[in-house]
This record gives sequence, structure tokens and C-alpha cells, in this order.
Amino acid sequence: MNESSYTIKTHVFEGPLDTLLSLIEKRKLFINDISLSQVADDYITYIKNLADFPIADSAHFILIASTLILIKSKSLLPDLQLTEEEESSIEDLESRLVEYQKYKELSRHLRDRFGMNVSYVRQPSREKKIVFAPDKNTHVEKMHEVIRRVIAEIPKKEIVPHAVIKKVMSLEEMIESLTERITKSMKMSFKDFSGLGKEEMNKEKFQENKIEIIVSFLAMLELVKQGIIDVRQEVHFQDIEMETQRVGIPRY
Amino acid sequence: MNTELVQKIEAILFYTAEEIEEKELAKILEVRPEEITVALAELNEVLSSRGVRLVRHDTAVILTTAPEMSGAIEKMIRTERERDLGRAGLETLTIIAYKGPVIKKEIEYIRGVNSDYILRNLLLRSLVKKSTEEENGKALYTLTTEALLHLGLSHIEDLPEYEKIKKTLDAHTHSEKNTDTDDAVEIKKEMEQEMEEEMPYTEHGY
Amino acid sequence: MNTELVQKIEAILFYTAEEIEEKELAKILEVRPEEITVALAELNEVLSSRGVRLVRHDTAVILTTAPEMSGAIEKMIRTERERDLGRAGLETLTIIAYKGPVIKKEIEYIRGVNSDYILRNLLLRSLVKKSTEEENGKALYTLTTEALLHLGLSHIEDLPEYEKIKKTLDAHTHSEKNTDTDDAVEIKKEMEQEMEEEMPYTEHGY
Repeated sequence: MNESSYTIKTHVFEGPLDTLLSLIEKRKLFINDISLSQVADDYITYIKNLADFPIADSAHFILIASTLILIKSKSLLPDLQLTEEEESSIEDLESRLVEYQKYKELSRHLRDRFGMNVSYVRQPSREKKIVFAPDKNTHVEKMHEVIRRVIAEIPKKEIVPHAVIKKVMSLEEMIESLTERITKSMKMSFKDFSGLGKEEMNKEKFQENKIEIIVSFLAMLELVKQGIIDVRQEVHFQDIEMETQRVGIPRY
Repeated sequence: MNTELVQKIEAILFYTAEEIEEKELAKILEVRPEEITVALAELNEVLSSRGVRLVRHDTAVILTTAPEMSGAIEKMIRTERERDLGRAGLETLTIIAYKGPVIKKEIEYIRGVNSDYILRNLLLRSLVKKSTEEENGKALYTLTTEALLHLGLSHIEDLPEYEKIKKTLDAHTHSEKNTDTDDAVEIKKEMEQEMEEEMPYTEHGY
Repeated sequence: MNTELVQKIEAILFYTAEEIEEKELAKILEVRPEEITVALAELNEVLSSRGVRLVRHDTAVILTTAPEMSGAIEKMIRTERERDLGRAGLETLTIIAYKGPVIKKEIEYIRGVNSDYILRNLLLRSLVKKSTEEENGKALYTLTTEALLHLGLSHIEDLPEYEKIKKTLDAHTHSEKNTDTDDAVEIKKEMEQEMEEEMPYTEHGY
């Protein structure tokens, strides 16, 4: 991908769906798996280059990146079998994008109207007299009860989800680590690399490490694309073997 | 036609200068709620060519200046029009307008981002409110009458494409995937076509 | 006949709710005073069979409710006074009681919603008043003497847990983000715990 095809950096996006949708619309594509696989690289490049990464939404960004990787890898490796869950996460992303696009389109109506021709409420009527008028709840006990409720409901201060951030390893780091480890062992498997092979993976553990695995996979594909490594999978669901050709001299 | 009732309603709405529930009007004027509904329709008709409008939202009504008169009012009070809702605000308001009442989680699912801040902002600007109803203990957000006033609408149904969208939404929620009514499918297709025609979409239009 | 001008005049008079000089209208609407006079005559004609009337005082005009409507208005006045304050009203009242003198913005910060309308209502019901003091040009609200008397308090400090609650509220508004005093954190925790134990709180308990 050359630089010129990627010129949306100046724009501030509202979130991952907005980013993705804009990438698709920019290429005048419709929302489907083909267009998504085409913009996957753009999206990943975008989030990699994001200077002010919206920390609160980083998990959303990465999760969508992971789905894009699935779509992309499916298009690169047509034989790749996806699990039901993976299939549905792809469908889900598509339908979310369609839905989001719909509201984005609709928001133009509001944008065109908002504040343009405002209907004004009448100013307080001069006919109104100030008259002392408490109601049945205007007593000390009730007020005490109400104020305590108010305090309990004061919006909590924004908490930056550190835990989430910690889990989401950056792509750069992952690619670096991948390059380094491949150079060392010249031949290793994806399982070892991603940590999948280290210990028995129960479902919970897998969920926990899902992002990391996905990021690993993504990094691997990136390396394949850059010609740094070759990958080989003998049997579906079996381990993927990664091999360097000539480290340091990428083939283009 | 009950001219006297229409006049009384107009006087009360004029005096109170606030939203009032239809059933409260019925109580004050000692008539059946249906009579109020009929009289309001009539008042709406009478006012349609005037400087004042009847705005209805949910079960409440309020008298306001006609949206076409905004220029004259603004000149008098020398205010700048408030148009700085921002993209996030607009998007969120749009979802609430067309899909509301809606819980926060659903808004966030559609937008793909955390929407706490933007919702708080809309609440403080009195453009959305938490409905008195809840969904499994979660707050449901709806548009306020004030939001309608800012949009110059007399009724939420006057929003462009409102009925059409509601129809597709209902079709989606009532029937699961792939069992859209023919109607809804057609509307969806139509919308997709429209979108196609309208592109290229401009990024910086907001 | 200049319908548009008549409409504009009606909108302005409706909005301002006070007397306006004819020549002021001419200035706002950028027309000759004679045109205003003609349009006013027309407006007067249009309104003759409506719930609202045009009244002239020398060279000034004002819209008021039609005299025949006084019965309905009386009832409306009574209804307004007898209406429950509602959750929003009570919340605002108690915040002013415990935290007052307090500016509107702080009340809104604590409640998370716009409070213009509620404040207006509490003022009209003489439960709160604007203090003679101001904070940077912003009105400060406090309870009225009548309200204190009604609550049976000689001093606002006699409210249950006054110091503690005031401190908590102050901590939330005065200190910017994430600088809660230990005290405030503790009080808040305590209250949250108490709440959990004591409630189930009913939305409609007010």
C-alpha cells in the first residue's frame, strides 16, 4: 500500500466503527467481507499511527482490528476454517457497520435542522405570582433521605481502565518481538510464539489471551506481507509454522 | 367543534408557559381526555398559520413561537444560534431520536465507543432525558421537548424519514434476522440505494 | 394585509411576556411604525375570538389571557401550586438546602441534568430565592425564610447531618477531578453502603 492511498490522518474519528466506515466510504465500497478485507490494512495502519489513542476505547479498536484480521486472513488463506464464533463476529461487524452508517446518514437531518429555526418557549409569565407552596414531601426527613440518594448517585469520576490497556499489547511491540524471536530460532511455531502452546488453554484462559493471540496472528500476517517470514500450515487447526527466508533482507 | 374549550386550552398553555400533560388539562378543565385530544387537534389547526405553534411530545403539550419566527426572536434577544452540537453529540442525539427510548449500552453498541460523556453533556443541555420507565433497571433515554424545539419540530414524527425508520426498526426487533417483512426489506433496499446515490460521502461535512 | 409581519409581532409579544413599545417593535422588525400600527390592528382582529388578547397601554402593547378565561386560569394557578415537586424538584431543593448558597451550575453538576425549569418553579413557589450576594456575577440560591419555618428549622445547620453532607457535596464540586478528600471518599462510601442496606428505593416514592 502506498502512502497516497492513505490520507485521512487529519480527521478525528469518533471511534473504531467511524474509522472503519470512513475507510470503506473513502474507497466507495459497500459494507461486506471483501471491502472489509481491503481496508483492514488501512485500519491497522491508522490505529498504529494514532498519536492520541483514545484510551477508554482502545479495547474497542483492538477488538475490531482482530475481526478485521480474521476477515483478511480468510481472504489470504481461503482454506482457513473459521469457527462459528468467528463467523458470527464477522457478520456482527458487518451489521454493526450498516447500522452505524444508517445513523450517521440520519444525523445529517438533525445537523441540518439543529438550531436553525428554533421554537422558543414563552418567558415566565408576568401573571404568575410568587406564592409559598410546599408539597407533602417538603419535610426534613424526606429531604435527608433525598440528599443521601443524590450523593450516592453523583456520577463517579471517570476511571481509566488500566486493566484493559495492560492486556492490549501494541502491534509494534508484537511485530518487534516476532522478528526477534524468529531471527533467533529461524523456525518456530505460532503456538509457541503466541503463548498458546505454553499451558493448557481452557476456555477462560483463551478468552483472556484472545487479544494477544489475535495480535500475534496479525503481526505474523504483517511479517508475511513484508516478506520477512513464510508461514506453513500442514493441516487446518494445526499449528502454523513460521520460517524466515533471509532475515534482514525483506523480499518485496 | 368546541371553540370555548379550545380557547381555554390556549389560555392555559399561554399562561403556564411550560409543558403540561394532556390528562392534567382534562382535570383542570373537567372534561374527558378525549375531548382534550380533539380540542388540541383543533388548536393545532388554528395556530398553523400563526406566529405561535403547538408542540406535542409524548403526552405533553406546550405553546412555542413558530420556528419560522426564530429570526425575529433572535434579533430581539440578540442571541447567537446554538449550533455547536458536534459530531458525537449529533450522532448520539440521532440514535435517541430515531431509536429511543434506548439504553446507554445500545447507543454505545451502535457507535462503537463509550458514550458516558456525551450523554451527560446532552442531559446537561436538556436535549435528552432519562425516561421514567426503565429496561431491566437500566435508564432509557429519550428526546426532550426542548430538543424538538431546537430542531424546529412540532412533533417527533415530523423528523425526516421518521416513520420509515421506525418501521424498519420495528421489523428488525419483532422478527429476527432474515424474516424482515417485505415492506421492511424494500425500505432497506431503498435506503441503501439512496445512500449509494448520495455518495461520495464527505468526511468533513460536519 | 401583511400576514408575515402580523405573525412576527405575535411571536415577539408571545415570547417576551411583557409590554413592548410600538416603536421598539418597528425597530426590531425593521419596518415603519405605521406598518406596525396596521399589523397590530390586524392581530387584534385575529385574536378577538381566541383565548389570548392584545392589550394596549398608551403606545405599548402586550399579550394577555382573555378576561373570559379567568376561571380556567384560576384553576391552573391552583393546580400549579398544589402540584408535587417531583423527584427533580425535591433533589434541587435539598441540594440548595444543604449546599446553599449555591450557583445553578453546581446544582446541575451534582444532578447531572439541566435545572433551569426546576429552579424557576422553586422560585415561584417561594421555596428558594436568589441571594443578594453573587458569585462572579452568577446568582446564588438559598432556601427562603418561609421554607425554613415550614421545615421547623431555626438555622439551616439544624438539618440532619448538615456538616457531613455539606462537606461531601463541597468535595464533589469545589475540587476538580480525582482530588476527593479522604473524608469525602469515606462519607460517600458510607452513604452508598447505608443506601444499599436501607433501600429498596422506589422511583415513585416522592
